[in-house]
Amino acid sequence: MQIDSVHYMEYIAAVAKKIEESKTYITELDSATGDGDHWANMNMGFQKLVQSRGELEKLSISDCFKKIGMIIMSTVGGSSGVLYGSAYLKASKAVGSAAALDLPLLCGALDAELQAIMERGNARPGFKTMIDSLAPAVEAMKAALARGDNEKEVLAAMKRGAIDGMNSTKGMEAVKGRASYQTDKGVGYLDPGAVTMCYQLETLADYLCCRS
Amino acid sequence: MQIDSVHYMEYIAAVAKKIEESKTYITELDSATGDGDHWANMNMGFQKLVQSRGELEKLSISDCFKKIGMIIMSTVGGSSGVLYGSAYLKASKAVGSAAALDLPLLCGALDAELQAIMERGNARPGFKTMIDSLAPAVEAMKAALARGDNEKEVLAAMKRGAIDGMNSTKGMEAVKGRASYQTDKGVGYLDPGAVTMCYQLETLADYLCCRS
Amino acid sequence: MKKIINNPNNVVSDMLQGFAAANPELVYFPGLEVVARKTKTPKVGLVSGGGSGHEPAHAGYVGRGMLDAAVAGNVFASPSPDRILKGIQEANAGKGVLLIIKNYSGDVMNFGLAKELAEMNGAVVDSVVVKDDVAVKDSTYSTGRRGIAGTVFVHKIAGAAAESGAELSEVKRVAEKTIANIRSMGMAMSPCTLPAIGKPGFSLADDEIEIGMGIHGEPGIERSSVKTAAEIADILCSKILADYDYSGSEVAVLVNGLGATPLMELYILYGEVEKILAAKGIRIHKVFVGNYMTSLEMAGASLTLLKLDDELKAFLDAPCSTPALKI
Amino acid sequence: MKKIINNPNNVVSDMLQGFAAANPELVYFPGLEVVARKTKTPKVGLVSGGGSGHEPAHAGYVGRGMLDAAVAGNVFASPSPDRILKGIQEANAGKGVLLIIKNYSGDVMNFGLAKELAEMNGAVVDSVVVKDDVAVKDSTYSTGRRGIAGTVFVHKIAGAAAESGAELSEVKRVAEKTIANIRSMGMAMSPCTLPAIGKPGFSLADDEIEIGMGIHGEPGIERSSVKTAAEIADILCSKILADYDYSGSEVAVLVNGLGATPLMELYILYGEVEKILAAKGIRIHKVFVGNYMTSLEMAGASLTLLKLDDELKAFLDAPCSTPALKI
Ligand SMILES: Nc1ncnc2c1ncn2[C@@H]1O[C@H](COP(=O)(O)OP(=O)(O)O)[C@@H](O)[C@H]1O
Ligand SMILES: Nc1ncnc2c1ncn2[C@@H]1O[C@H](COP(=O)(O)OP(=O)(O)O)[C@@H](O)[C@H]1O
Ligand SMILES: [Mg+2]
Ligand SMILES: [Mg+2]
Ligand SMILES: [Mg+2]
Ligand SMILES: [Mg+2]
Repeated sequence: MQIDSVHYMEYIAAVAKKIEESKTYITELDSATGDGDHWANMNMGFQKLVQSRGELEKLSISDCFKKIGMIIMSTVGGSSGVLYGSAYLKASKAVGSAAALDLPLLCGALDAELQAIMERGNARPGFKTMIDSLAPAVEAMKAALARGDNEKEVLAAMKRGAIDGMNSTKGMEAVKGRASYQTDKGVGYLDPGAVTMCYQLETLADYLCCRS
Repeated sequence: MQIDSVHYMEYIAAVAKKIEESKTYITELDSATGDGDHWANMNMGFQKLVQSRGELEKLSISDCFKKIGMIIMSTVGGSSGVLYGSAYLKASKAVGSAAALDLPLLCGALDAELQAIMERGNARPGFKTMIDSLAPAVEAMKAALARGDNEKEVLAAMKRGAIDGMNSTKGMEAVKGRASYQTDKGVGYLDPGAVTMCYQLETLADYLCCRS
Repeated sequence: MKKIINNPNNVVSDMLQGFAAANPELVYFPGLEVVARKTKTPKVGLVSGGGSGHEPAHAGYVGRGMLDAAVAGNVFASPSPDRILKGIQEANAGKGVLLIIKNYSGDVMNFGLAKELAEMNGAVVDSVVVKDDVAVKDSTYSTGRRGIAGTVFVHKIAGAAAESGAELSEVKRVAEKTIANIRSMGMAMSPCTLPAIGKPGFSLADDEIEIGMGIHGEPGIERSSVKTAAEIADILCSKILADYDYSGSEVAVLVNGLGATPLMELYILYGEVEKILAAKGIRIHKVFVGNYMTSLEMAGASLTLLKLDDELKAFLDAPCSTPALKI
Repeated sequence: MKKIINNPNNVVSDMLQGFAAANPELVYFPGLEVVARKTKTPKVGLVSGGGSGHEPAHAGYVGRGMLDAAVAGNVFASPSPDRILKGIQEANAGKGVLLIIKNYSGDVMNFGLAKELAEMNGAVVDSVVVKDDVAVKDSTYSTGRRGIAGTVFVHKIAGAAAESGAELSEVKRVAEKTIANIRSMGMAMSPCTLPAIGKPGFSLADDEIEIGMGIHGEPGIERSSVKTAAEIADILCSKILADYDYSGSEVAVLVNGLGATPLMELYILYGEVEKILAAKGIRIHKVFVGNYMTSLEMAGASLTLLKLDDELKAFLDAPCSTPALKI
């Protein structure tokens, strides 16, 4: 399959809708283990992306990612803003001059995002962050591609990895981020950033499945 | 009957108890039409009088009134403190060198209190204040004495006047004091100062009745 | 009741003892609850005070360029004459003393009696009464308008006049001119709790605010549903501008917090007030935004306008150094 | 939610627009939410900032003797790198810029990226990270201690150092010495509500307080029943004194209100703190009592101790003139 900026922004619009609807749940998670603003931050950013859709659709996929990164960085703020911003800027480099993405290229973009987030956050899998949903998703996708699975299987594997990874944060002790201030390090709660990361990966997989 | 400082302080102790028990009611009245501190002010003052009882009992009735006035003035504060303070200072002058009070002298003392409060507060009967309980009580007592009623009747008349006067404040519009800030001038509520004034006059009448 | 206090009946002395410890340049007289400057200068003395619960008023305004002594009563209760007398004595440097009184019958009566007592002792004492709250009808017959946040402007300007060496009659004239040029009005969003009582004196529904409420929780003009900052600014400005003609003049503005309202909201409110005044061609010379005259932990704010002329402007801008205000 | 605001999503820009109108000596850049001094002087530039909701921090500390620029994020959310970059540009007078960062991963990451971007543009930028909250265990592996009210001392002292003409490395050394000598701890009695959310982030029972809570409502050390001012002072002092040895030294003390706690309570709390420190032979050089680093309308307070030496004392006492602090 071929994913260009028009397709990508269609997916972004779907994520924005999903995030907008999850206000109470995400806010409760960040209130329980952080400062309660994660939903407000993310929602502001994705609403802004939707408003800029017309303009973003016209760009090359690389420039589209770059612009997404800059918009998220400046409108989301907080930890997630700079992390997603850095992620998309690195993804923009990773996809280079490709006119559109096939799954291997998409996997490379997601991997670039993962590396960027780990560097910027100076964090690793297991720290109870968004990384714990993204990392296993990328791993699973790589493995599926290596196995030569078909597109639906690759996307399903990626989605599974994201969901399992998100759920795994429930038992984790936070090392970075506000949850690390909790006496119990937030054990027993999902990490809000991992949940919103999972929403994005899930939505991406579903969106692409329907198209292929 | 003869009322000396020992008797008077016994009466003060009875009032202090009655005021202490009326916290909720008096506070609600002053909250509804004023700033809610009338009970706190009065209670602090009367508790202080009770603590000074031993010392006050030893004084002549005139000095006893003077000291009561000074204690109330400095511990009660607010409007009622300076009003009762002025009242007792004038009463102290009124009773002069008398060793003890009979009812005519007591009536003169109460009348002196009334004049002092009206001067200091630059207020008259009908302004929805403590005056509206004291003034009719003094009037009724004067009339009863003039009629030559017996002691019980004189005290009963004084008490009636105080109670009727207190109740009359419910329908009045406040002219002075915080209740005057109300759009409806506090109509429909008893004036807290009139209520605590009535408590004192009532208690005085009852106390003296039992003794005569 | 959740308050950072010890014994609810000792909040005033506990507070002033901490205040004195934090402000060694001032002297505190326990029991009389008077705060005064440590060193007297040969000038007209300024004394203010009133019930406690309005912090930083009034002790916070004692210092060079403002008050010489502040007298504290119990929470929301006027201080007694003996306390005020002590304040007058501390402020008296032989040039006479001016009392700045907020218009509440308790304050008027207690300061009035203290003035008489001081005069018996040979002191020269005069007084002015601040009545700036347009939420209450003005009147000579009844108690009339309450004195609220505008009082801080009187402290500042009379203080500068006294510091400049002006005589008592001069300082009084300037203070009265200031009072005549001040109008204020407030609004509240939550009640406050007297420590000695332990329960709020009134209640407001979750979606309810009260326009025109006094700084002791005295009733205002009307209760209404929650409003935007723009609507609140419009209501307060309209009421004030309808009561006094500020058009074309230069003003000082005070957006005062009642205690529990964060600075963020006060600045948002000022932003709206500024737009309204600008549209009316009223020039803003100086702005004060913060908690200057509070009502314990009440949420809400008040707006004060002061019309300036060259004399008042000079005194308002003159330097002052007090715990609560430095210029 | 009862707040004096207009659109809950515009509180930061609405606030700063009002702030700028009230403080004409400062310049405000809408959209980037940066507040800076109008006139640059040839000195090291100081930039701080962070999420909004901590007013007067940080814009209130911009001015002579303190910051050159403050960068505001959304409520409780770190500002983005592009905003911080603008702050750096405004503060840069060619002598280098020091960033004063509170230790939250969001702030550290955003200021870190902004620093890189500024350096790409050829600016000389260095940074210090404030981590004074002893309620959190110190750590290099995890995010570690939060930066809270003690940050104001860093603004003041680094600001005075910069104003004195010291070079970037010098200003950084002084700032880091200050940070090393600061410990803070807070307690909260009521939650706060993010305007964009409309409901409190947590709840406390009527008789419950939380010891060690952070300025964004992050969890503290323990919840307990309501305590007296003396007990609270004892808990905060013990925690701080156990973490750093102030015995025999001279200190500056900050009793900071979180937003909804009246000055009366803060002074009562300071009174108790003063007794404890005096008993321990700790000499108090300077005291600050008020709302310096708030958490929207949270009720509660924090205590900060700063150990002074002659150098820090001189910089702390040096004059400064900002909307929120004048010395
Ligand atoms: N150092 C870090 N590395 C990776 N992810 C992080 C880091 N710090 C925080 N996060 C992620 O960011 C989320 C919180 O984002 P958000 O609430 O928007 O910012 P903030 O924590 O500054 O309020 C956390 O749930 C976590 O997933
Ligand atoms: N000018 C006045 N003349 C007579 N009585 C007054 C006057 N002003 C107030 N009072 C009385 O004082 C009472 C209120 O006393 P208190 O609450 O202790 O003082 P404050 O009104 O200053 O809070 C009122 O209920 C009224 O009876
Ligand atoms: Mg958060
Ligand atoms: Mg009262
Ligand atoms: Mg009162
Ligand atoms: Mg945040």
